[in-house]
Amino acid sequence: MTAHAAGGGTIALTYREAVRAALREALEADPRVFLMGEDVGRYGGCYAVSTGLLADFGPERIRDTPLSESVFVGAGIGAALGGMRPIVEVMTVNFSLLAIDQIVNNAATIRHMSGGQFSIPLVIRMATGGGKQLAAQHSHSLEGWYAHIPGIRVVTPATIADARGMLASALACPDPVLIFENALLYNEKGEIPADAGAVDIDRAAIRRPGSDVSLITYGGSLGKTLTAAESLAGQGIEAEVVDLRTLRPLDDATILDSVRRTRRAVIVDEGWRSVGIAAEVMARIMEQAFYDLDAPVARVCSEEVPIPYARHLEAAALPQTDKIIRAVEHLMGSHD
Amino acid sequence: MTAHAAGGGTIALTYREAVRAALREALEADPRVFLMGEDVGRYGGCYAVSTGLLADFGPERIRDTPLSESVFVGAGIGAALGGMRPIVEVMTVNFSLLAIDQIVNNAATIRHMSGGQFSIPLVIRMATGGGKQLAAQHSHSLEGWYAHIPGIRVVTPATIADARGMLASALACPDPVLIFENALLYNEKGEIPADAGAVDIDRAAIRRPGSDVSLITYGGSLGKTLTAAESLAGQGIEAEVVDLRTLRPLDDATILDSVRRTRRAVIVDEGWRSVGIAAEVMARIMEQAFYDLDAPVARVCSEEVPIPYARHLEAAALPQTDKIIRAVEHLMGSHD
Amino acid sequence: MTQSEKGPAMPDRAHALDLLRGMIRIRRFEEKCAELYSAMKIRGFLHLCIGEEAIPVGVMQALTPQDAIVATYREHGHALARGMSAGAVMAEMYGKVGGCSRGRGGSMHLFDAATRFYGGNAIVGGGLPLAVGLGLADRMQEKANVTACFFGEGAVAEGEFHESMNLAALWRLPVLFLCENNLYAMGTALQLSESNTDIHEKAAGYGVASEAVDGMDVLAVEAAARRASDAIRAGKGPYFLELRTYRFRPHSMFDPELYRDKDEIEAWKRRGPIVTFSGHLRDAGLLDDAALASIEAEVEREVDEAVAFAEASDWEPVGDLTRDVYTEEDAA
Amino acid sequence: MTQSEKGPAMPDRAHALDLLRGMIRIRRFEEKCAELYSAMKIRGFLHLCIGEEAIPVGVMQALTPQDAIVATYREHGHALARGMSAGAVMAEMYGKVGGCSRGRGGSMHLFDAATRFYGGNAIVGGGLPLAVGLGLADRMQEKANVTACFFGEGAVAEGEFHESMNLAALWRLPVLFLCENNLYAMGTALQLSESNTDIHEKAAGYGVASEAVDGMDVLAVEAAARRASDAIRAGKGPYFLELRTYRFRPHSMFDPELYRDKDEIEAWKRRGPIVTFSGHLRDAGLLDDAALASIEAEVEREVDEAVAFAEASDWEPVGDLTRDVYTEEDAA
Ligand SMILES: Cc1ncc(C[n+]2csc(CCOP(=O)(O)OP(=O)(O)O)c2C)c(N)n1
Ligand SMILES: Cc1ncc(C[n+]2csc(CCOP(=O)(O)OP(=O)(O)O)c2C)c(N)n1
Ligand SMILES: [Mg+2]
Ligand SMILES: [Mg+2]
Repeated sequence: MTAHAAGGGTIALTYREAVRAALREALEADPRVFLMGEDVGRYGGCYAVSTGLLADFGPERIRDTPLSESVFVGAGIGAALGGMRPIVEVMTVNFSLLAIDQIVNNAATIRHMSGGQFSIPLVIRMATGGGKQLAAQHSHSLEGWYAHIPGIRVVTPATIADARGMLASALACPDPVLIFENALLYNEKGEIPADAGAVDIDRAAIRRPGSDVSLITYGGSLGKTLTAAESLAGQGIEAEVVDLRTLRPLDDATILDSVRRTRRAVIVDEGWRSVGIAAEVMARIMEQAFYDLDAPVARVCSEEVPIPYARHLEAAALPQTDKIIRAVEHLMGSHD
Repeated sequence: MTAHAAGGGTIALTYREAVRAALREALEADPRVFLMGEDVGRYGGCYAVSTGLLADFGPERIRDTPLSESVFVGAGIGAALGGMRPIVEVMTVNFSLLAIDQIVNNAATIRHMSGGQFSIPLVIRMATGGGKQLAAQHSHSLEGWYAHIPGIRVVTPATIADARGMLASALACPDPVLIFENALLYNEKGEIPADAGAVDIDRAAIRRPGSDVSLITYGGSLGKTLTAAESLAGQGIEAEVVDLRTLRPLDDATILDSVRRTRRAVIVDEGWRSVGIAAEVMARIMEQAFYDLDAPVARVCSEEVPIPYARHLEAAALPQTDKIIRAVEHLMGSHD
Repeated sequence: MTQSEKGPAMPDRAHALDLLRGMIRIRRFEEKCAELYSAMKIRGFLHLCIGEEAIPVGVMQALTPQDAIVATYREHGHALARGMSAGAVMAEMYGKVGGCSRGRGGSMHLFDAATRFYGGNAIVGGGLPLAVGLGLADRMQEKANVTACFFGEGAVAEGEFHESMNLAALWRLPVLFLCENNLYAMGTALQLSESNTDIHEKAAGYGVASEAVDGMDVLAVEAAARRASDAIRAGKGPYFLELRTYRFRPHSMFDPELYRDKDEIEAWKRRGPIVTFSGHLRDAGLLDDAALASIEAEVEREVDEAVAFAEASDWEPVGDLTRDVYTEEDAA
Repeated sequence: MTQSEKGPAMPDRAHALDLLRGMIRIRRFEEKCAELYSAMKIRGFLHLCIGEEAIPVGVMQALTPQDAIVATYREHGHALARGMSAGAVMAEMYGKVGGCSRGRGGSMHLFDAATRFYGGNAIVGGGLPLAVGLGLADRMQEKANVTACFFGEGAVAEGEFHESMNLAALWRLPVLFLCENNLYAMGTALQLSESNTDIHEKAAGYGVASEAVDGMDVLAVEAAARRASDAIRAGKGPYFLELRTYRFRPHSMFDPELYRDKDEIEAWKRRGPIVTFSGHLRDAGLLDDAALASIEAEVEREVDEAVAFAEASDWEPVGDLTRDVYTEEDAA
C-alpha cells in the first residue's frame, strides 16, 4: 500500500472521524464499495461512525439492514463473490455470533475449498470490547478468538492513523478482513498527517522502544499499556510496547525480535485469559525464543467471568494499568 | 461421582454403544432427562448413537427437532431453567456455529449475570473432528475454541470408559457442559467393567506413564498419541501420555506434575494451531513450570487450512502419529 | 385468527385504578432513571419504555405467580409490573449488591427467581428460544403455566424469531409471544426492516393464533392477554399478540433521533396510555384530581424509597467477582 | 400468488430429447457414483439426487450463462445440468487435482467459476445468504442476471431461510429460490419439521411471488422456472418455487432408512421423472427404443469418459495443501 509521504501538515481528529474519513474515501474511490449494516444510515451508526454518509452516498450504497446478522453478513460474502467490495458493519462483536457460521463456514473456506477459483474481498467492521458498563452480553472481546480461523484476516486498529489507514488496505485485500474497533477508542483524539492514507496490515509496530521488557498488546489495551510503560520508566524499567495491529496472521518477526532483545515479555489482552491471543503469543515465543528468555512470559488478560455491569467489578475484570505494572514488577523480580 | 467398584466382570462395547448406554441409563434414572436434536429419534441419530431410544422412551423424551439449531439449543437452556435436565444433541460441532449465540450469550452468562439466582443444568453433546473426508465445513475441531468461554464446561471423552461415564457426571453438574465426541471414535471397541458408571469430569488422566517427555492430548488424538508413544519406546524414549479429558476448566495440577517430572512436553491437538487449546497448555506450562523445562514445549496441531476432502491432503492436514514422533525426536535432540 | 377488539368494558374502580397506578409507577420510575442517568448514578445503556406502559401492565393481569417471563433490554416496565421490588430494580441500575442481579446485570439484565422473571436479554431475539424451552419444561412437567415472552418488532427479522415460532407451534408449547411493535428498531423503521409489515399476519403464517392489539389501551391489552393465556392454558398451543405502541423517548440515552420527526412523536403522545386511560376514567367518573394526586404521591414515595434503597445498598466485594461463573457446590 | 400449472404443452422433439438426455445423464452418473462409493473410489458423504432429476434439468433451461447458481450438498444434478464437465465433477469426487475444486471439496463442494456455480454448501441453509448477496451484486451492477438458489425443504426451518427471504423481498433482489421439497430432511418428515407444511404459502408470506410445482414433471419445472426468471429479469424481485419431489435413495450412503417404508418409495418411483417423461414422449411419438438406446449409449460413453478422466487425474501435491487459504498476490 502507499506509504505516507512526508509534508502537507497534520490534522487533529477522533478515531471515529478517522474511520468515517476512511469510509468516505473508500466510497469515493471505488463504485464497487458500499456499506451495509444495522442503523448505518438513518440512525447514523450506533457509534455515530457513519453519520452523514447516507446523505452523501444515498441508500443504495449506505444500506440499513433489518436485524438479520446472518443474512447480511452472508450477503456481504455473496456480494463480494459477485464483484462488489462490501463493507459490512456488524454493530458489535457481540452480535457477530449470530453470523459466525457465515464467517467460519463460508467466508473462511470458499477460496481454499473451491481450489482457488473464488476470492472473497469482504471487509467486516465491528466494535469490540468492554469498559462501558454494558454487561455480559455487550462487552465481549472476541477478536483474538476469531484469530483461530484460517482463511480470514483479523486487524485491530489501536491508533488514529490505523483507524484512518487500515480500511483501505483491508479493501485492497482479496480475502475477508475483520476489522475490530474498540468502542472506547472512538472518542480518542490525535494528530495524523493531513494526507494520511492506507497503512500496511501485515506488521506489528513498536509504539515505544525499550530494552528491559516487551509489553505486547493491541486494540483497546494499547493506551493502558503505554501508560503502564511510562509509569515503569519512573521506576527505571524501560518497557518496549509492541502493538500487534494484526492478530491473524501474527507478525512473528517483530514480536520475536523485540523479545530477543528484552528477554522478557508480558502480553496484555482484553480477551479472556484461557485460549486467547495472549496464549498464542506466548506459545510462539516458547517455540521460537525459549532460550532467549530470562523469565517466563506473563499475561494480563480479562478475568474469566462474564463481564459485569457494576463499574468497580467491570474495572476489576478488565486489564488495567496497575495490573500491567504489577505483572512487570513481578516479572523483573522473578529471574533467577 | 460414584467411583467404579471392583468385581462384576467386564463387557466389550463400542464407544457408540457406551454413549448409548449412558443415555439409556440417564433416561431411566431421572424423569427430568430428555434428549432433543436433529434426527435423534426416527433416524436413530446421524452417527447411530441414539438408535432404539425412541422406541423405548417415546417421542416426548426423544425429540426430533426441525433444522433449527439456535432455537433447540436455546430451548435446552430454557428447559434447564424450567427444571428439566435436557441433553441436546447438535449433530456435529460444525452446526453448533448456528447456535453459538445461545451458548455464549445465554448459557454461559445467565448464572453469573443473574447474581447466582439461576443455574443451567444443560448438557450439549456434539460430534467433532475430521478424518472422514467430509471437507471444510464438516471437519471442524472446535472444542478447544469453546474452552475460551467462561461459564461453560468442555469435556472430551477419548475412551470407552469416559464415553460411558462422562454423561452422568455432566448431567449431575448444575452448569452447562459441552461433550465433544470425536466421530472417529464411535466404532472403537474396548472393555470396561460391566458395572462401569459415572467418572469424574475434573481431572486429566495419565494414559501411559513415562519419564522422558509428556505428550499432552485429548479426544480423537489420544489413540495416535499412544501409538506414537509405543513407537518412541522402541527408540528408548519413554513418553508419558496425558489425556486432558476436560478442556475447561483445565486440570493444571496433572499437567504440571507430569511436565515437572519429564521436563519436556509436546501438545497434540486436532484443532488449528493458532489460538487453540495447545497454545493454552503451553502458556500454562510457561507460567507455572518454565524453570522446570529442559526444552521449549512443542505442539502438533492441524495445519491452518480449511480441511480438504482429498484423503492424502486431509491426512496431511491433521495430526498424525509420524508427526508426533518427529516432534518428540526433534525435542529430545534440542536441549542444549 | 384476528379477533382484535376495541373498547373492552370498563372494569370496576379498584381494578381500573390499579391499572392506572401500575402505569404511572413505571412512568415515574423511568423518569427518575433518566434523571439519575444524567447524574451518572446509572450507567451503561438505559432503554426507557415510556409510552409503552400499557403493555406490561395489561399483560401481567393475565399471569399467575407460577407463570414465567422472558423480557428484553427495555424491561423495567415488565419487571415492575411483574411485582419486582422497585428498590431491587433501582439498586440493580446503580450496580449495587442489593440489586435484583447483585448489580452485575444493570438495566438490561433484571432477573428475579421469586417471580420467575428470566431476565432482560440484550441480544435482540435472544430470549425467544429461552421462552420456548421454559414452555417445553412446563409442558413436560404438566404444569399449566404460561411463559410470556416480550420482544420488539425489530426482532421479527431475526432467524431466532422464525425458529422459535415454528418450534413453539409445532410442539404446541404454552408460550405467549408478545411483540411490542413500536415501529422502530433503533433508527430503522418497520418498513425498512420487513418485506411484510403486518407482523401479526406473519405470526399467523406459522399456524399460531394471532391478534393485533392497540398497545396504547391498557384494557385492550389486558383483554387480549386474558384471551391468549386462557387459550394457552386450555392446551391450544402458543399465542401471538402484536401490541401496537410507540416509544416516546429516544432508543437509549445515546440516540440523536435523526430518523423520526417531532410531529410524529407528538401525535403519539396525545394517544399516550396514561393520558388516554385517565381521561376514560374521568369520563366514567372513576377518577378525580384527589385520587390521581394520591396515586402520584404513593408512587413518588415508592420511587423515592427505591432510590434511597439503591443509595444505601453496598457494592459487591471485588473478591466476589468470580463467584457464580459456575454454581458453587461439589459438582463432581 | 399460486399459479401452478399442470401439463404444459410438449415442446419440439429436439428440446424434449435434450431434457430426457439431461435427466438420464444425471441418473447414470449418480448410479456410477454409488458404485464407485462401494469401490471406495469416492469417499466422505455422498448424497444422490436420483428421483429429483427433473428439477435441475428443468430449472437450468431458464438460465443464461451469466446467471449464478448456489446449491447444496446434493448438487451433482445441478452441476451437470448447468453444463459442468462430468469429468471434472467425477475427478472432484475422487479427490483428484483435475476435479472442479482441485479435489478439495468433494461431492458436497462442487465449484465452477466458468459457469458461475458458487458451490455446493454443506451447511443446511448456508447458501441462501450467499445467493442474496450475489443477487445484490448483480442488482447494484445493473446486470439482468438471476441467482438460482437451491435448498431442501429442511432448510425452511433454519433462521437463515427467514432472514434471506425477508431481505431478498425487502430489497427486491433478483433471486430465484428453489425449494426441493422431497418430504424428508434426513429422517425427519416435513410434518415433524414445520408447523405449517405448506412451504410455498410460507414463502408468499414474505411478499414473494410463489408457486408450488410438480417437481417430478420436467416440463412443469421448466415452465415455472421460465415464468419465475422472466419475472425476476423484469425487475419484479425474488421468486419462490416449491418443487415437490422425492429422493429414491437413502439420504446418504450411511442411512439405514428407518423412517419411511418401501411402499411409499415404490409409489413415488412409479411417478419418477424419467419414466414418466419417457412415457409421455413415447405417447407423443417423440421417442422410440432406438432413440432411447442412443441416448443411453451417449450417456454411458460420457460417464465412462468421466471415470477415465478421474482415474487418470493426479493427486494434488501435498506441498500445495496451504495454497489458497489466502489469495496469492501481494495483498499489502
Ligand atoms: C442481535 C442484536 N443485534 C443488534 C443489537 C443492537 N440493538 C439493540 S436494541 C436494537 C433495536 C431493537 O428494536 P426492537 O426489537 O424493535 O425493540 P425496541 O428497542 O424498539 O423496543 C438494536 C438494533 C442487539 N442488541 N442485538
Ligand atoms: C445446519 C446443518 N444442520 C444439520 C446438518 C446435517 N444434515 C445434512 S443434510 C440434512 C437434511 C437436510 O434436508 P433437506 O434440507 O430437506 O435437504 P435434502 O437432503 O432432503 O435434499 C441434515 C440434517 C447440516 N448439514 N447442516
Ligand atoms: Mg421496536
Ligand atoms: Mg428434503
